[in-house]
Amino acid sequence: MTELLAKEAHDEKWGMVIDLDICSGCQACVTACSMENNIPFVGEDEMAYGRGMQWMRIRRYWEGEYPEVTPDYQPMLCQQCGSAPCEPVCPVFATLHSEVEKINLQVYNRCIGTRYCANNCPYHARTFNWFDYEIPAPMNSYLNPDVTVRRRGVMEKCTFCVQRIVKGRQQASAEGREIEDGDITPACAQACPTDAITFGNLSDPESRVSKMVRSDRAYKELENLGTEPRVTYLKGGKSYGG
Amino acid sequence: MKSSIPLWQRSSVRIVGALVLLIIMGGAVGGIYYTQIPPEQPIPFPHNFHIGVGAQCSYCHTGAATGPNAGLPTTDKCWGCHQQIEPRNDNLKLVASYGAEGKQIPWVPVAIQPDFVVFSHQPHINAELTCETCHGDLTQMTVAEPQKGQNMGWCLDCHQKMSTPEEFVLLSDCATCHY
Amino acid sequence: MTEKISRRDFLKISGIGLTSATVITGCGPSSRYVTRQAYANMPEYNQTGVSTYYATTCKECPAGCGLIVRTQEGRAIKVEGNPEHPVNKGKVCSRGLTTVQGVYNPDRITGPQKRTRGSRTTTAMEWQGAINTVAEELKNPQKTAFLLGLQSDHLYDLVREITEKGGFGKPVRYGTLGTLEGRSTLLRATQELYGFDQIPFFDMGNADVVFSFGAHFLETWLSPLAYSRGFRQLRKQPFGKRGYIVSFEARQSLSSANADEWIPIKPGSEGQVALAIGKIAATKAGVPAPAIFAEVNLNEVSQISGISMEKLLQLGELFGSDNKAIALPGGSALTTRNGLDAAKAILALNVLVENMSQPGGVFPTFGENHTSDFAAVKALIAKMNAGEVDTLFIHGTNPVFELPASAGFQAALKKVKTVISFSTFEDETAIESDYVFPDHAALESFGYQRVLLGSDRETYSSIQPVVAPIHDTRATADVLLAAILATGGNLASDIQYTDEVDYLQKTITPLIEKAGSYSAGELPTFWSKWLQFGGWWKTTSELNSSEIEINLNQKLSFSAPQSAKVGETFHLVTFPTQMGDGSGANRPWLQETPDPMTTVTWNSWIEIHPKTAELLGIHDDDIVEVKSSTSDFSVEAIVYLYPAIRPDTVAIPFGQGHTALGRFAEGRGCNPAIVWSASVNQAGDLALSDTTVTIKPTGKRRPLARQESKEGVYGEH
Amino acid sequence: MAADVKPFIGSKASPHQESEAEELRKEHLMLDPMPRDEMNQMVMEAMTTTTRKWWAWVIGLGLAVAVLLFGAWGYMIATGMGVAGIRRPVFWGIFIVTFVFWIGISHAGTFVSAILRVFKAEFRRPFTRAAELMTTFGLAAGALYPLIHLGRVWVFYWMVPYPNARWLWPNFRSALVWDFLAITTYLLSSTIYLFLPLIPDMAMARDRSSGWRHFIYKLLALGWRGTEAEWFRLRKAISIFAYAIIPVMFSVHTIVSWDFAVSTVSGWQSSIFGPYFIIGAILSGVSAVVTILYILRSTMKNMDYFIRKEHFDALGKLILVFSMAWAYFFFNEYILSWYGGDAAVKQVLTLHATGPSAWVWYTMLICNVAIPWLFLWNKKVRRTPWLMFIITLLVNVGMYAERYTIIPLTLGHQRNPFDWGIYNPTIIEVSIALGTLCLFIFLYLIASRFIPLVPVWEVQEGQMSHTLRKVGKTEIPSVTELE
Repeated sequence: MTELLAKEAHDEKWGMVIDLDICSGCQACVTACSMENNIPFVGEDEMAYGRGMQWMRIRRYWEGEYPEVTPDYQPMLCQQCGSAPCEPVCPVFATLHSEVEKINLQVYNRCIGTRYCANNCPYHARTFNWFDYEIPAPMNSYLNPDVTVRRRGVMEKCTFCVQRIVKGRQQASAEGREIEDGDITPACAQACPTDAITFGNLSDPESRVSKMVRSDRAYKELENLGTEPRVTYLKGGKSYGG
Repeated sequence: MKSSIPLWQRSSVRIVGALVLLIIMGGAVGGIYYTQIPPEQPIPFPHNFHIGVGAQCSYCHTGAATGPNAGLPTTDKCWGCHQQIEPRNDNLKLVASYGAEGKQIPWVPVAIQPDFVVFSHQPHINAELTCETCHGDLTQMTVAEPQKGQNMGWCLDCHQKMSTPEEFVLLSDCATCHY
Repeated sequence: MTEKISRRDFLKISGIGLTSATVITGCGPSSRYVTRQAYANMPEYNQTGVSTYYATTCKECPAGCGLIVRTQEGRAIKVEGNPEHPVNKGKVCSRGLTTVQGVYNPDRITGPQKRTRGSRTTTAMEWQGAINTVAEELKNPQKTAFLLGLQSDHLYDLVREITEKGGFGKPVRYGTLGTLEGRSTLLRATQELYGFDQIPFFDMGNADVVFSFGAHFLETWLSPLAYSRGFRQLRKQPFGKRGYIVSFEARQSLSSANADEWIPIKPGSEGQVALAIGKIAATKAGVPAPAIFAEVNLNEVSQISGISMEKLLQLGELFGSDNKAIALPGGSALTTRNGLDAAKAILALNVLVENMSQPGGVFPTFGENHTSDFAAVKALIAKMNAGEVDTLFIHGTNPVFELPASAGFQAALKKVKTVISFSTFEDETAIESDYVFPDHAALESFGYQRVLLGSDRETYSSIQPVVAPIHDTRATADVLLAAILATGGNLASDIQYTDEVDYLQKTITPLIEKAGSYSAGELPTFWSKWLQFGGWWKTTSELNSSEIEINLNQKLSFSAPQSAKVGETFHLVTFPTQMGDGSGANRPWLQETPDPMTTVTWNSWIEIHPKTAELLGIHDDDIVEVKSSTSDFSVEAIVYLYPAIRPDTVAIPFGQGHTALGRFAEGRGCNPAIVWSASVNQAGDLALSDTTVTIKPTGKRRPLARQESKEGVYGEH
Repeated sequence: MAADVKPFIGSKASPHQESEAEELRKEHLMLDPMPRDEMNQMVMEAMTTTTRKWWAWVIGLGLAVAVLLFGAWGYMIATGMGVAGIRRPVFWGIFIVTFVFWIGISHAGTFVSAILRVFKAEFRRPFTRAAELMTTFGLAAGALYPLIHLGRVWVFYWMVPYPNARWLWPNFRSALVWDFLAITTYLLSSTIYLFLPLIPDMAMARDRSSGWRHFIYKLLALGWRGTEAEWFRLRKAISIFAYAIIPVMFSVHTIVSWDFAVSTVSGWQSSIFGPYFIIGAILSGVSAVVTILYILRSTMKNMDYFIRKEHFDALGKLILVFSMAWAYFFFNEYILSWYGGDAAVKQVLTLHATGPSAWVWYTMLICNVAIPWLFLWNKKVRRTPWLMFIITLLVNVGMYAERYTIIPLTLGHQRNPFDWGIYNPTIIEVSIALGTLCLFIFLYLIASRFIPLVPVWEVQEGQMSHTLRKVGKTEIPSVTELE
């Protein structure tokens, strides 16, 4: 048991690849993430003031001029940086790197709400609970019991659906096997209608993500900052292949 | 200023101060006490007796080995045996009435974690921990009593004792319990 | 039957609500102990803290995607796609994901009620009374009408059986999604040109070149998840091949945004463009152009559509080259006065490149299609006005909201003696009803859905309750069956089903004999597998390459497309969003999920080209009055300066502008249906793309709740 | 005392020299000695006079603090940080701006007092106390902000290293923990530094008061009797503290600047921020000293004797110098980021000057550079207290604008334009910021009636040392030069 645990932990390094060539920008991942992770909705006024709580946002820029104009989509979520700018600035270790999953954790019950991490995140991937957001009963019935419901004053962000990772690992360990590629899927990848999001273990060179990361279309967002993101984008756009 | 007695030497001030202190301390003690007493159960279930007659914990708390929650028994489970037992006293009559009507017994769970702690029994059972490690010696209890000092340090303490330093790095990871 | 299913009891979930209180210390006395109710009869597989997954079918739109719903302690937690399901293969869209917000919506109708029309005062009823009411109304078949939604589900089949056997009029069906994509026009064109009675399956995934004439295949068109998968397949073909998409439409939709080329053509000219492309493609392929294409004047088409001759030739040659090409007839082409002929022209393109029943081509599908068109609704309205309808049953559609104001449905409704709605929400139609007998919400009910679109094989998708109903609601099928029983007489002896589940089981019994993905000896086993797998379907794809004879030697005639006066009137494009037919507007997370193109949330907007706005002196976030040029109806909408729309066109999304439907939907945005022209095309579909509007600033302003930074993206301050 | 002390210039005086001496006496406090007892009485009088107006101010400000600061803060705690105007991506707003502002203000107290003391600048003597008080109260106001801006202020103590059952410690890599420690250290040391020179004055006040005042002064005087040994130790302690507090002061504002400089935010990440912030802090602090001196002079009794035009003149020169130094750093920041060519930084800096909130940036430059440079070279301006009052107020407005530019405006325009955001402060935030200003004034008002705002013994010491002394048969001045 413990042997298995140690081995797995050394073997885990979760990563994501988003293929922008087939990402249609449809926002299903955004909704899926919100429904899985108990993300509260904030209403029109708060959304208008940039206080939406979406952990995943699809950035849309316009390229070109009419009539050759076309939107350029890029789903933006916590990049789970290997060298994360958010981590060293937290005064209480509420955001830190996990030893097992090798992702950035946000420990809600430790967070004191300095919001320093959010300022320091070059991806603006973090959202803050400005208020206690009410989900009127009985709508709170659908809240996921595996994910803490955050109260006001704490920071939150994409967790790579760590609850699913933990569950998957426990399941594999109960069945006495190792986690296989594709066992664990975060909500966004699971929903994505075009399967543009792939999730897997980067430390396994044979996993799908590892193969895709080696693609010549692969790039990482703001790589020059040295953040070592775990999310890789595959370049898309109309210039490719057509 | 006529009086030469300094403020803090006046008896009235001292009495008021002592009272305030007493109320604050008393409130704190009362609050702590309140969280530590076992809650009132619909039936004061005698754990000691049932263990005495040879019932295994997992007979009623079936989920421990297979899932996060150990679970509380249904009325059916109680009724399965108690159907054959004469309701000698009030408590047994209560069981009988719940059983006969097929109503659920609204047990109050005692060993619960706050919502920001994710706890699963399964890995702990797999690591061959016994129930009394965390739940106390139930042969000495009637209703289940909350155990004292079960804070985060207590969890970590045990994780450290049960593992090698390399494993402890993993077992002390925040995502082990918080997400 | 529901008793059998209500085996899960509810955990007291107050703990969830109290989470916030316990986050500080976790030992506040008030939240220290939670009273949990043990399961009365807990099945062995259902354990506290462990999730149970149930397969069911999404009822949010007519596509019929398979779902797996995660439940825990008797609550529906999360909707996921059914990986085995032939329509969506484990994928799910925003609408489906928010199903649980419909089930647990605080604004649901909690029990049968008698209403005062036009007001919100209600009187609670007992179900027995409700059944008696329905039974009373059913006694007069000639003067009773059914108005249903687009779903080809068990309820429609049951109602059809009832109406046929009881001598009622045919049930009328209406849904905005069908209207926006011109579904009955497409069906008519298929019947007339291809000769089969179904909306075809377009095998986009195996094609090389896709010409989409306004088909919103990534949003709502026919079966969006199936076509999204097709889109992926098209882009990710073996050996790194990547399909090419050309999209023709006046306003760039999400699908056009993902196309390789977007051709902003004049609304209404799609049919002629298709003909021109056919003519050029035939020349390129070196075959004589069939009569249907032969007579088109390329110069004229170029002029009407606004596509340069050069581009037209280039596109035509692309379509006619050796690639496997396919043409998709989408809504904006079909919902014009020339819609039927446009549909035929586009469908003829597929015949031209010989892709009928070929991989990457067009296939006939399975089962009969019972779509109904706007003409049928118009006929119903006429009957209502004539006083020929005493009782109207409405289920699964919201006509007061969805129909154009000029159709006069609301006025006609006043002439109906008894209006009975089965809506789960107090929507615009429920408010105008005498009774509401609420149906179960999507995840609480039984049923099935015949998948007619988007599946490559014959598919029945099963619907089962994944949670016990949380309110005093009852399945409409049960209500109807009980009422029929109460009515007695011939109808009761003809319709011999004890309840909804009995009807379902009897209906699916023939499937046992058919070879499907699983087999069962008898009904109970079949039934449990039916529920377990989320339906029944064939193991392999059934798209066969049978020969279909199609005659292209017919002539199409096109009248000139509706024209807009430069700078005065504008073509109005209505496009669907994640709100679908508008019933999604009460799901807070659908409201908060940004629109893919504009990133606007919680509101609707009018898209205007920046240059047009400059000419009109309109700025971003201004409120303008959008007035129909043919009627007196107008709406107010907030301006979004949208760079990807023709300057002579404006566009409004459909789905907002509710005056009812609960706290999340009411009072947001505008409903473009109000300004739609009520004229119809040759197939009887609403020619809503012919609508032209005038735009007038009101002087008011209201910032849209957008996710993008206006300053950052558009450089505005 | 006055009898045996003669101003040295006036010793062998011609009539012409007489009038010149009179001029000098008017000009320089140090040359205008007054009998010790009289001076003590003057200070005591200033301290004990409480007019109705003063009471009105105290009550008004007390109420303002209660409502504006604590009321608004309480409301924010109960409701959530959302009542402030901060949003994604501007997660820090007025709270941090005001925090940096107060910490900056608090700098000058130490600067004026400790540095001028170390360099033996004689003009410092009458206003060291006023400046030191400003430090302490500025810090008190500023130190509230790290608490105010917390999302969950009720667990603020998690930032303090203490052994606990969770086995958890603060993250010593975080600039906020350094901040927390630096500010606590500075508050502690500046309070001690305020208190040390206060002891002889407390003893003086103790001997001249009765009742509750006597009681308090007795406590604070720590039994001071004025023996040689006591004076020796006190001087030693003050001198040690004066030297020791200077590096603390430099470090504190450097660390405050590191809150920004160690981040990845383009426009913050800059090696120049340490000195830039210190210069800015001193500029705003010295200006605030002038503002306060003007107010003290015009509202308190007998203060025009202690605070003279020469002081405004001297501080005015300092402000001019620091304004130039600040401009140098400002220029540096721009030229180097332009030279460095980081597109993101360039964009941020360009947007400061051209973006929707460019007026803030221009306010900063006008108030911090244009106004001091245009006016402060002029001796007449420097010697006109009310003009100095206005100019120094404007400098502080400029410095506030500088912090506003650096914090919310920089945060709002980071690398991805899609995520840009404009920050609109809300009434709650402004109210809290005003509340701390009220708190500062309130504390100052209270203190002005509790402790001598002029360090009497230091002034007397100075006046003493500017007299002639007999060395053998010749008389030589104790201090050879007056500045």
